[in-house]
Amino acid sequence: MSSSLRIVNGKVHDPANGIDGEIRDIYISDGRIVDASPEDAVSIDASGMVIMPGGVDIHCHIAGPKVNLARKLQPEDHRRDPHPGTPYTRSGSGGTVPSTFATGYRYSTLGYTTAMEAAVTPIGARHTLEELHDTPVIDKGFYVLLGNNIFLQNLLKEGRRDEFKQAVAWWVNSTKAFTTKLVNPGGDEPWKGKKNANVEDIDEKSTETGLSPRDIIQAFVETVNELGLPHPPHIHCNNLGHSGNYKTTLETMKTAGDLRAHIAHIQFHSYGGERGKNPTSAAREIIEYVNSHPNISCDVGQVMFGKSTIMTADAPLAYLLRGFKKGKWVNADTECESGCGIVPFSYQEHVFMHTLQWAIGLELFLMSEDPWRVLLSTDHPNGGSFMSYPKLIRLLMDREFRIEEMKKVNQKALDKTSLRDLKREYTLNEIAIITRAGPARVLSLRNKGHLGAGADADITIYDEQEDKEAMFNAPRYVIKSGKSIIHNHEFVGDHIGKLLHSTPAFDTDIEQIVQPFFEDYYSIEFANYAVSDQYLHDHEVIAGIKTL
Amino acid sequence: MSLKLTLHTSPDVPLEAPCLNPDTLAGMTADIVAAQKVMHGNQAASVGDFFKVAGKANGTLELEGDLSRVKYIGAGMQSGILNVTGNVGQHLGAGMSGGDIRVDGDAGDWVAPEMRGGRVTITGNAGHLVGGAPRGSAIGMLGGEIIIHGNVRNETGHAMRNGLIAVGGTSGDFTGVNMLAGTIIVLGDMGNRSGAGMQRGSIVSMNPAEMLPTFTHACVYRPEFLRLLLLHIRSAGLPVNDDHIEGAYDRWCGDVVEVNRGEILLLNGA
Amino acid sequence: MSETAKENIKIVKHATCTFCGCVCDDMELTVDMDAHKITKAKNACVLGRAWFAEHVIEDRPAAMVDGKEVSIEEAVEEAAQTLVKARFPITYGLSDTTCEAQRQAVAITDIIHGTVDTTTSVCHGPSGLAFQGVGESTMTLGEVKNRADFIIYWGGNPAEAHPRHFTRYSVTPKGMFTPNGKKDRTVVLVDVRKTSTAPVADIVIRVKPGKDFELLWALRALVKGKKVADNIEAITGVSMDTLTDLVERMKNCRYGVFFFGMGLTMTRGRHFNSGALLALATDLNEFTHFVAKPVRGHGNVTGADNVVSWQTGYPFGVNFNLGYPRFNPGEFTTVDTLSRGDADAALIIASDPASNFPKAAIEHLHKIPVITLDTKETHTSKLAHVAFTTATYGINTGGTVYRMDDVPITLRPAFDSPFPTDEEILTAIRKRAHELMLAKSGLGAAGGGGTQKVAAPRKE
Amino acid sequence: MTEIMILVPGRSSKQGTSLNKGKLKDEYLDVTSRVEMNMDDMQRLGLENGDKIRLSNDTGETVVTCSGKKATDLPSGMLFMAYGPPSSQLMDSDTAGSGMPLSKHFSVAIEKVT
Repeated sequence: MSSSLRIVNGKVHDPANGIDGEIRDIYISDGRIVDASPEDAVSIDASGMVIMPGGVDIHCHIAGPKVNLARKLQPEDHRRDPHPGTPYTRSGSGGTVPSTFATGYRYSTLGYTTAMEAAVTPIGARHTLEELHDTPVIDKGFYVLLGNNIFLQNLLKEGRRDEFKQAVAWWVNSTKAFTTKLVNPGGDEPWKGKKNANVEDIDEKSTETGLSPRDIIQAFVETVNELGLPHPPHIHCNNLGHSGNYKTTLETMKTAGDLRAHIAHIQFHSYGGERGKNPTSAAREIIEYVNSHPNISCDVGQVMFGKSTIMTADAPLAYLLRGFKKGKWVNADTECESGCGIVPFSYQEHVFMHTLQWAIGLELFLMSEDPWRVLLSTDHPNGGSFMSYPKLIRLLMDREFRIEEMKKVNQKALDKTSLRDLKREYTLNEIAIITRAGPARVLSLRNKGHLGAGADADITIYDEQEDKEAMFNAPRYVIKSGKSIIHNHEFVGDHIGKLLHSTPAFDTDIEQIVQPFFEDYYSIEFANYAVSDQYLHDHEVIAGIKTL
Repeated sequence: MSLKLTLHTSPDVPLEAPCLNPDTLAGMTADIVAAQKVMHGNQAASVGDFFKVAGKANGTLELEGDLSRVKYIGAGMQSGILNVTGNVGQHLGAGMSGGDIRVDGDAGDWVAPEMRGGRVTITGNAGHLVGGAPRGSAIGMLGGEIIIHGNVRNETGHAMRNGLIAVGGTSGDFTGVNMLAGTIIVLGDMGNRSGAGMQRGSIVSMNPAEMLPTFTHACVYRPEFLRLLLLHIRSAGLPVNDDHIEGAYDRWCGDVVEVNRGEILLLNGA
Repeated sequence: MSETAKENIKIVKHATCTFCGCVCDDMELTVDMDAHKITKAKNACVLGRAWFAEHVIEDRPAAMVDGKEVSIEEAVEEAAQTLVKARFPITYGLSDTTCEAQRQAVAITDIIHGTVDTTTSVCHGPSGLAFQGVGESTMTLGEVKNRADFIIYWGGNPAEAHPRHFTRYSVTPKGMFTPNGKKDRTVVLVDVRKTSTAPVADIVIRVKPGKDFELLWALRALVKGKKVADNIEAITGVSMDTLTDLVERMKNCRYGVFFFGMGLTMTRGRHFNSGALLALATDLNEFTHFVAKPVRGHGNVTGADNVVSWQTGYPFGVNFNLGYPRFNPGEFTTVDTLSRGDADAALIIASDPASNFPKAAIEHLHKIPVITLDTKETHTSKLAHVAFTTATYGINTGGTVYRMDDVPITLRPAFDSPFPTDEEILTAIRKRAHELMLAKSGLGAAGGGGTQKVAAPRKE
Repeated sequence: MTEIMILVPGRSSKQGTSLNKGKLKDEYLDVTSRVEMNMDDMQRLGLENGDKIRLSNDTGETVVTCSGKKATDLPSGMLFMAYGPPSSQLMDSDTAGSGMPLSKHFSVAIEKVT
C-alpha cells in the first residue's frame, strides 16, 4: 500500500473543523492528513459514503490484570464467539472480554482507532503495557488508579499537598499512564480491612485516615488541574449502582467547583430513590448539572441488553452483584493501591432495574445539550460490549427503532423515566462528536478526532445507509496512521498502534519520600517498580493543558 | 439402503468430522458426501479421504471402522438415526437435540456434552464427562437420554439440568457433580464423591457407595418413579433385575453445601 | 541500572531470582565477569543460591539437528519446516522463560495452527479450571504481609519449595496492620504428612491422604451453619472439635488467607479439590475478608498463564487447528496429546517432559520430531530432532516475569551468554513459519532467501 | 515380601538445588531415586537405610533406594520421594479431562531387591 492516499467524493463529517456532511477530498501523506494531494497518491472513491475521523473510546476495559482475570474466568463466553485469524492478522477469541488481538481488530472493524483503558493499578502497569502492545491497530493509553492509594492518602492526611502533587506526577510518569483514575475513593480500606464494609457517604470520614471521599476527590481535581494533565481526573463516584446515588454524583461534581473533572459512566450514578429501595431515574437532575457546567465532561456508560462482564476496581460493588446469582466471582486485592471485583453478568429486558438503567442512559444522551461533553461509552464490558456501539448509535439516531425497542422492555421501569417523551434524534454530526471529536477534545488529543491538516490519518469510511446499526457495524475502509487496514470490508494489513501517555514534570526528591513507605509496605523492590521505556512500543507523549 | 461410510484410511492425527450426522448428509449422493469437508489436525480434508461411501441418504447413517480418533461424530444432530460399528472418539453427539445414536463399541471422553434431546446408546464403555458441561459453564446436559452398557469414568452428568443417564457398569468419581436436576442411574459401583455440589436431581446406584459428609440419610423407601425408569432402561438392554425393581432404597439428601434438594438412592441391603 | 564495575567484578542490585514462583527481586549478585559466574547471591535462599551459583556457560553447540552441530540459521529453518509440515504440532513448556519469549511461542502456534500448552497443566492447571468454575478471592502478596492475621497453608510445603515465602511475604514480615509480624498472625498447616513447613505453624492438621475434598467440603458446610456427618473424623482423620475451632477462627479473623499447593491439584479430585478451597474462601467473605492463592512453582509459570490468556482468551491447553483458539483440558493438554498419540511434532521450550511426564507420554515423544530450547542438556533435548541451547532468563537475559500473584517484574541480567535468547530463536522461527504459511496459501514467496538472521554464538 | 503403600511424590529443596546442576547429572539422578519410608514399616519389612526396593503398579515399575523417617513425620503405609524420572515410571497418563495426571498418592507394591 502506498503511504499517500486521496479519498474523493465522500461526505465528510468533521465537526471539529465545522464540516458537516460536505463533499470534500481528504489527502494523506506519511500517516498524516495534508492540505494538498500528494503526487503519487492512490485514490479511494468514496461516492455514497460517509467519512469520519476514526472513533475514540474514552472509557473501556481492554487490558491489564483485571481484564486478563476476566478473560481467564470465562471460557464459556469465548467459545461461542471465535475470532479467526487471516494471513495478515492473528486469531483470538471474542465474547464480552475478547483476547488482545481480537480487541484491536474488532475495534477497527467498527471504525474505532483509539481506545483508553480506564483503570489500571500502578503495580499492574507493566502488565497492561504488555497487553496493549499486543492490542493491534488502535492507539491506546490507560488511566492509573490512585484514588485508594494508601501512600497518597497518608500525605493528604498530613496536609502535605505539594508532596502529594509531586507524588501524583511521579506515579503517572512511573507507570506511563495518561491520567489519574479514582474509583470509589476511600472505599478500599473498609472493604479490605473491615470485613468487607464500604463507604456510603461522600462526607464519611475514614477512621484510619480521617479523610472523606470528598477530601480525596477535591485533592485530585485540584492537583491534576495544576499539573495540567491532558485529561482531568477520571472519576468513578462512590455508591455506583445504588438507588439514590445521584446525590453523591451531584456532590462529586460540585466538589470540582469550576475545575475540570470527568465523571465516568455517569448512567450508573444517576439513580433516584433511597438506598436499597424505590430506584427511579434522576437523569434530569444529573444532566442539568452537566449541561450548565462546562468544566464537567462525562461518558454515559450505556447499558445494552445481553451478556456483559462486571469488572471494576469497586470491589464491594462486584460483591453486591455477585449476591444476586451466587455464580462465579473474583475479588483481587492489590497491595496499597486498589481492590477489584469481577462478575459475569447479563442485562435482561424484563428485569426492572436493567430496563431502568438502559432508559436512564438514553435519557442522558437525549437530554444532553452539549455533545462535546456527554460522550458515548458502555463502560465496556460493564454495561455491554463495545461491539454494541452500532446498535446504540441507531437507538440515538432513529426514534422509530427506539420505540420498537421500548416495547420489549419492562414497562414499569420505563414509567419511572421520561424516555417515552424524548423525541430527539442524533444527527450524523452529533454522532461524530460523541464518538470522535468530543472524546479527542476531552482527552486533549489534538491530532485525533478531526480531519484537518496535521491530524493523524485515522479515518473511517462508511457506506451511507438508512439502518444506522448496519452502517456503523461495517465500515468499508479503515485507515490507521495512513495505512489501509480494512479495504472493501477485508483486512489487508496489520498495525501495532502506539501508546499515548503523559509526562508531567515533578521534583525527583519525591522518590526519597515514597521509597521508605514502599520498602515497608510493598512486596517488590522500589527500584523495580517504575516501568522502564522498554515497555513503550511506538508511543506519543500527549502534552498537557495549563488551566491555572 | 441407508448411507454407509466405511473407514478405509485411519487418520494419523485427530479427525474432526461434525458433518458425520444424518441431518448434514441428508439428501446427498455418495459423491457429495465424499466431498464433505473434515479437518485432519490442522489440514482440510474430505470425507472420501478416509471413508468409502456407499448407499444413499435416507435419514439413517451407518459408520463402520475404528473411529476412536474421529471427533464430533453426530454433533448438533437434530433427527434421524446414526449407527456406528466400532469405537468413536471424543465429543460424540455434542449439543445434539434429537435423533438416535447407537455405538457398538467404546466412546471417548465427552459423550453428548450439552445434549438437549434425543438418545445416545453405547454398548461398550465411555470416557469422562458423559453428558457434561464445557469448562467454565454451569449447565451441562439439558435433556434426552444416554444409555451406556459398559463403564463410564469421572464427572458423569457434570452440571446436568435434565434428562437421564443410565450406566450398566461402573462410574468414576464425581458422578453427578454440580448437577442441577435430572437422573443418573449406575447399576455397578460408583467412584467417590458422588453428587458433590448437587442442587436437585437423583443419583441411583445398586451398590453401596461412599457418601460425602454433607449428605444425610433420610429414609428407606420404594420410589415409584424409579421402577418406571428401571423398566425403561431394562427395555433398552441394561441388566436391571427384579431385585432392583422391587427393592427398597436408602435415600440420602444433599448436598447441604448447596440447597440440599438432591438425592442419592442406594439399593437397600445390597 | 544500579551496577558498579570494579575490575572484573560486577555487582547487580535488585536482581530477580526466577527459580521459583516467589520471584524474589531483592537479589544482590556479585558477578565475576571473567569467569562468567555469579560468585555470590545475597538474600537468596538455598534454591536461589544454587540457581545462581550453578549457572555456567555450557560447553554445547548453540544448535543441533539430530545430534549434529549446525548453524542457528539451519536449525531455525529445520524447526520452521518441521512445524509447518505437521498436522498436529504442539508447543509446550514456557514457564521458565520470559513473557517476551512466551508471546513469540504463542504467535508461532497461532500461525501454524498448532496447540499450545504450558507446564501449568501439570501444576496448578486444575486450580485454573476451578477458577473458571467458582472464581477466586485473591490478592497480591503484599496484602498478606500488611493485613493477614490468619494464614492456612494447605497441601503445600513452602519450606522446601518456596523457602522465602514465610519471611518475605506471609508469616514473619511486619506490615501496615501487622506491626508485630508473626505475633500478629495465626498459621495453620493442613497436610497428609508432617512436612518441614510444620514448625512454622501454630496449628497442624493432618488429613488422611486423599481426603482433602471431604475436609474442605465439611468446612464449607460448617461455615454455612449446616451439619456434617458424625463420622467426619473417621472419614478425614480430623476431629469435629478441630473443625469447629478452625471454622470459628476463620470466620472471626480480620483478613484470612489460604495458600494451597499441589497436594490438592495432583491428587484424586484435582480441580474439585482446588475448587472446594476457592469456594470455601468465597463463602467466608460472608463473614470477613478472605482470600486464597495457589502457590505456583516455576519462575514465570504465572507469566505463561497471563500471556496465553491475553493472546488467546484461555490460560493453557489451547488448540488452533481450526484457525482460532479453542480450549479443552484433557483434549489439548500435553500429557493427553502425547499419551494419546495425537501430536506429530513438538516445540518444547524450557521444560523437560521426557523426565517428568507419565510413561506413555514419554514414549510418544520418542516417536515424533521434537524441537527443544533449553539452557542445559535434558532428557528431552537428548531425544530432540532440533535442539537449541539458549541463554538463561534473569541471569543472561532481560525481559519480564510474573510472580505467583500476577505481579510483573523486569529482569536485570548479570552477564552475557554466548547463546541467543529464547525470544530471539522463537522470533526467527515465527518469521520463517509465517513466510512458509503464506507461501502455502499462495500469498507470499518462501525461498532460500527467507532465512532469519540471528546473531551467531560468540565463541570465547 | 510385597506390600501395597501410598506413594507421595513431591518437591524437596535438594531436588531443587540439584536440578540447577543439570537433570542428567548424578546428584539429581540420586536425589530423585530415593524414597522415604516410615521407620516402623521398614523394620517390619526387614529393610535398612540404603536398601534397594522395587516399586510397581499397573503403569510401570522403578527401583529406588529407601531411607527411614520417624513415624511422627511420615505415617505408616506412606512413601515420599522427589519428583523425577523414577516417579514418572509409575504415573498413569489419564487426566480425567483436566490435563493433570494423578501425580501424588498412587498405590504401589513394594518389594525388596536383593
